[in-house]
Amino acid sequence: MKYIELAVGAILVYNFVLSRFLGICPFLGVSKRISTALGMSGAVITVMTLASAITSAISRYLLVLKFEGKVYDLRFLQVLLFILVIAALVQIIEISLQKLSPKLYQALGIYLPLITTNCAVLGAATINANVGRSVLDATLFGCFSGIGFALALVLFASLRERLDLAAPPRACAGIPLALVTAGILAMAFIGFSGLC
Amino acid sequence: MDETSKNVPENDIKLPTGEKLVVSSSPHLSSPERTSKIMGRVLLALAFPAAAGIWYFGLRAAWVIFLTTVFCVAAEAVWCKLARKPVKATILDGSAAVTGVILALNLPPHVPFYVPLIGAVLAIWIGKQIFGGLGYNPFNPAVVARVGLLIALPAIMTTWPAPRGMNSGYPSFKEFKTSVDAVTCATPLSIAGTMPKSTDRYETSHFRKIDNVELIKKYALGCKGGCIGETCIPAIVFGAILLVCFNLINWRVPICYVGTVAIVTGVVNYFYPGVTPSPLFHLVTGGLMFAAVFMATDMVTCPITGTGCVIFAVGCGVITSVIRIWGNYPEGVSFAILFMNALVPLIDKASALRPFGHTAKPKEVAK
Amino acid sequence: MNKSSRSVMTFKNGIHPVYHGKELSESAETRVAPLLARYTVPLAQNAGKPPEVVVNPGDHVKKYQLIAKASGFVSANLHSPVSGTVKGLVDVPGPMGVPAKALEIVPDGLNEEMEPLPAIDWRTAEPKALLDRIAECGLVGMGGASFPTHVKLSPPPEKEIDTLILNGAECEPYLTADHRLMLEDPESVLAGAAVMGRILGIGDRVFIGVEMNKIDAIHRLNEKAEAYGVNIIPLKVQYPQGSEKQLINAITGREVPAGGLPMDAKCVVQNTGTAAAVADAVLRGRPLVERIVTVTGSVVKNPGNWKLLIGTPVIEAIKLAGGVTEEPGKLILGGPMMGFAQKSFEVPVSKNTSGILLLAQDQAVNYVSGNCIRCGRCVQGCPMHLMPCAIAAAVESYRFDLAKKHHVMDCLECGACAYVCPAKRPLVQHNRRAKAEIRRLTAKK
Amino acid sequence: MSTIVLVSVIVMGSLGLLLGLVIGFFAKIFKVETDSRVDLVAELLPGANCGGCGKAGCADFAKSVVSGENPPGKCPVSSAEQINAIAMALGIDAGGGFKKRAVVRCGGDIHQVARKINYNGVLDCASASLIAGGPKGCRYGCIGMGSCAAVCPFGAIELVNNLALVHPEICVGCGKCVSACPRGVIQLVPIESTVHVYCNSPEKGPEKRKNCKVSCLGCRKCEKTAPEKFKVEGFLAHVQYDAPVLPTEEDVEAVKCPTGALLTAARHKEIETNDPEFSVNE
Repeated sequence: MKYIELAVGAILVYNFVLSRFLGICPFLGVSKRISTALGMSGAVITVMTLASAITSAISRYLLVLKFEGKVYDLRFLQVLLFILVIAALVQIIEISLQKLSPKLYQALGIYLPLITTNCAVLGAATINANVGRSVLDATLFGCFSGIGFALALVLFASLRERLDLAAPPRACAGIPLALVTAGILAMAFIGFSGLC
Repeated sequence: MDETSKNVPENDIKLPTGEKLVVSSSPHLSSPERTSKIMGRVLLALAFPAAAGIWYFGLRAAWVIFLTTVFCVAAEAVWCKLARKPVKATILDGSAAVTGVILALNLPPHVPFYVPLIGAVLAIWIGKQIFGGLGYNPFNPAVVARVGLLIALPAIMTTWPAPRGMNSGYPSFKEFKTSVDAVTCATPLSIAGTMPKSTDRYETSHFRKIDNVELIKKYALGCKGGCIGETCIPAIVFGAILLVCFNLINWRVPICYVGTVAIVTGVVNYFYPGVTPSPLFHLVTGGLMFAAVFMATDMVTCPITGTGCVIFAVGCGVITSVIRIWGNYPEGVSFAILFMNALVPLIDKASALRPFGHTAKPKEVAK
Repeated sequence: MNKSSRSVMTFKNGIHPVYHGKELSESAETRVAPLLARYTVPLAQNAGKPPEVVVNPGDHVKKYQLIAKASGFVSANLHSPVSGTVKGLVDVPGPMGVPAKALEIVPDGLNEEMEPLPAIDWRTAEPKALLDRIAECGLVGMGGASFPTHVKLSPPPEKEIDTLILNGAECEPYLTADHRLMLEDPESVLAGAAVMGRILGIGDRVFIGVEMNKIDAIHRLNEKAEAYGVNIIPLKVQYPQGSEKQLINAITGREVPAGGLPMDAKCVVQNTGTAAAVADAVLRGRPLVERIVTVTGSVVKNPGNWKLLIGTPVIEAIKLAGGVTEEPGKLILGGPMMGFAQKSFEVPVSKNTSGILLLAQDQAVNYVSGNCIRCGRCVQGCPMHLMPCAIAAAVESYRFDLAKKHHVMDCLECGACAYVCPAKRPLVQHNRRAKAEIRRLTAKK
Repeated sequence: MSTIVLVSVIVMGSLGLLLGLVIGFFAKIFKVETDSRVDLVAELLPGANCGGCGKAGCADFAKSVVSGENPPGKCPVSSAEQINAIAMALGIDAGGGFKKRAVVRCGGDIHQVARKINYNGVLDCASASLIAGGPKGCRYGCIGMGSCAAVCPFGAIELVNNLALVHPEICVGCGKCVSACPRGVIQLVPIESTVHVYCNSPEKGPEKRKNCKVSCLGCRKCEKTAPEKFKVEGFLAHVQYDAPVLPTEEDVEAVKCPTGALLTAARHKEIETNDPEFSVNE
């Protein structure tokens, strides 16, 4: 039951993109095609899960060190360390993707290295640290958050593919229309408030 | 010989000159169906719940319906003027009026004039025209406006005046003019929402107060707090029959939507009677019936294929039930429809038809 | 088994036009047209290569004399419809709007005829001999596509054919030419069917599909069908019942695979008019020089059916029908659903002209390209189970890749979608555009 | 105090080292050979992805430039400086003479077309040309529904009086309009050329005249005046764009084209934009 709540909370109620408004940059950047959105979703889910696991381990076991009876509180390093881990993970993903799927690598372009600065990933890590989740919970939360991000991204990409065929006034075409759509999508997600 | 036979009738035969000939692609005939006719018939179907709403909530409700419709049409005209689109043709297709009436029937009966105004702008501009106008909007404009208003003006949007005859049972003609009172009441759903939930398997439901045969009869006929159009179930069902007969809505949507809500709430109610009232209660209260018939079925924002419609409606039903049972909002139809609207492109993809002749091997069916 | 008691067969989807317009001409007996002052016989009357002219300007030709010879296997002979003098090659407006070459022949009124070819006893003759006769007589599909008949009747040896279907559905509104033919000359139709069945080596699976609105024709055919071993299949009145693929589906339940031909479903489909022409060629030794044409429409004074010689200008046919009552808004060769709008009355009648239709100015559809409201009527109506609305949206945004994904290449251009569209969107034109574009792109590659 | 600094440094340092090693390991197993010059060229290219060079897009073109398949000058969009920059970066020859621009070889606007056909349907050239030969009497001229304008990535084509008009100062000669035009009216011509024959119909003179007032009659007046600059094939005059000397305004004046099909680009534009009722014969 606890994990269902965790999942519903991370995917729907507190959706990273549409409720917490984190990770907007790739949300707008790689949502033109469903195929690239799926690729990005995969990358983000991987990074978020791994990053949540490693950072929660770091924050539990490394940030408050007890050494020879003394307590070293390193929590001021939290953001720095998290970014370090995330950056390294993204680098690994990028290297592997370039080899494994050059097409997807091309399609994602600049947005792939930018996962480093995707506030959703750092946000997941920070929320885990602040709530003090166990490594397992944190990993699951990271994974669910990633799925929530993926859901929002794929939904949005499918809508944008349909909007591609629409005939909006010139002033509204492109990003303005995408932002309006994202806003309406966010309104729909408000309905889930209170589920957990 | 043929000279003479040709010359005789030549004088009184009128031959075409070809001046008026038009070339166009085949087919050269078309059905008498028109977009404006479709919208007109939808308006006709909407007249039933509208009339019921006016009957229960007095002339003030008529004023709200009138105002919202006028504002919607005006908003459409203004946008078309600014975007240099044909104003008259766009207005005459009737879609703005339909959106206006649906939105009005989704408003509480006594809203101040600016609520229809904001709603109209939200519906027509943000919900429809910004995407390019009728047909291009991925979300139902009326639902966009309703959700927007619900989020922005929660106090106004959840203040429900009591219908006439709330206490006596049925409104009478005598009361018709005197009904502009400020007595408010809660909707059955919002009462249910504020009641404590208990997951005790064997508790006899405390929902009994609001969920009993007598009350459900009253609810169904429309004597309950709520939006203008959503209260009177018989009127809505009548409208639905009309729409299905005119082939304007896919019958799968309302049936599957309502059916899913009944099943989900029924299952939950069966196992945990302290969590939610009976399915019958869910069917006759709130905007479920109205939304299932008039809002979820909007052609533009619903999947095209039959299978798609079933998926869409079941999704709407599940989300509505989940929000009603566990969510913060007492009513979830608008959110559910909005969310499922966002899924429509994906549903369309998933439920694409198998074109004729696209099988691995031709099948022998007859002979 | 009593064939007429069989339940009425049909296919899935399709539309039911509200107005059929058949009552204008269905009871009008076929009349023979008087001789005209000149005929322009178009050269390219068959799918494939146009035939080569074998006469010179100034030559005197007899009726039924060969004037152009097939220039390959997928080509058809052309014969003179009258006896007279060949004036030479002239430009005439083609049915597709592009000028076409035609032989102008001025009749001499002597009505000299060629000796008819010897009649063949089809029950005993070799299929090859029958096939050669059909090729010699210049037969093409008279339903619309005008594919040379002998080519259609000689499928590649690896294709097994077990069914021959004659298309007597005549699902197009207004047209009654096939109806009259089946009513007035059922024996020719049946004989033609039997001959083609013999060529294909099919014993008992020869069918004639007729829509239920021609119940009198069904009865007439049934009277003689037994003698020729032909089955008459009543079909539901539904458009496009007469489309090859739908007809095969309705009668046999088979689906022609996408991009395939009827022979991929072991079927050959021929028009009833073609069958009658086959009978003419084999039993009477006469080449194809005339056909029944329905001249009709709300503005035509006396709508009816005429036996017109190939090369008759349309304006002359209208004259036969008593002219018009008001200025027409549209001239259509063929039926109103799939026929081609013409801009000139000088178009000559060719072997595949089944109808000449004049519509009043306010009767013809006015495409306004309104916004698609996704009502799905086109999807419900499409006999190929496509999504015309989605294709049109893709084409309007020049997304031909998307249109291809929506299987636009399977479109029949039957017009069911555009007929039912409440926004009056020119869906068929969009589909044609997409098909042309996709063909161009694949050809480029 | 100093210990906490020390501890932080140790923690950060060791973590950094560890992650560095892991990345190094991954970089080793997923090694991809890339030519950095391709990225460099791609960066220097305009990124319009117009396809005017004949490649699928700028990235594809960059690859072909590095491999030596195409000279940088083949890019129609880049300015001379940009092309030189690419050539310098790669140390190769820039290659030139590819600069072209589009011209619509038709002067048959709504006022010049004599025979009009009532057309009803999609307002798009390619779609219209599928229906009974199109809405104008002439089957070879500009249909005037703007398929070319719709595909132009630079907005260089304008519709004036139902006739497409290329704005030469915006056009880069990518050729998208050429393939979009169902009639093949649009031609890519050398950027220096200023005189064009505004007619595309190979029909016989009188036939053309029936349809359009400003068609080329094939009278050979231009060919007689300047045979090295103009050539009449069949019934249609062509400007010899590959001739050593291109025709100029003086040539146009010398020829005195009887229908006004032979014009300078500037004059053509003036006629179409300023004076819709203009006709040379008056």
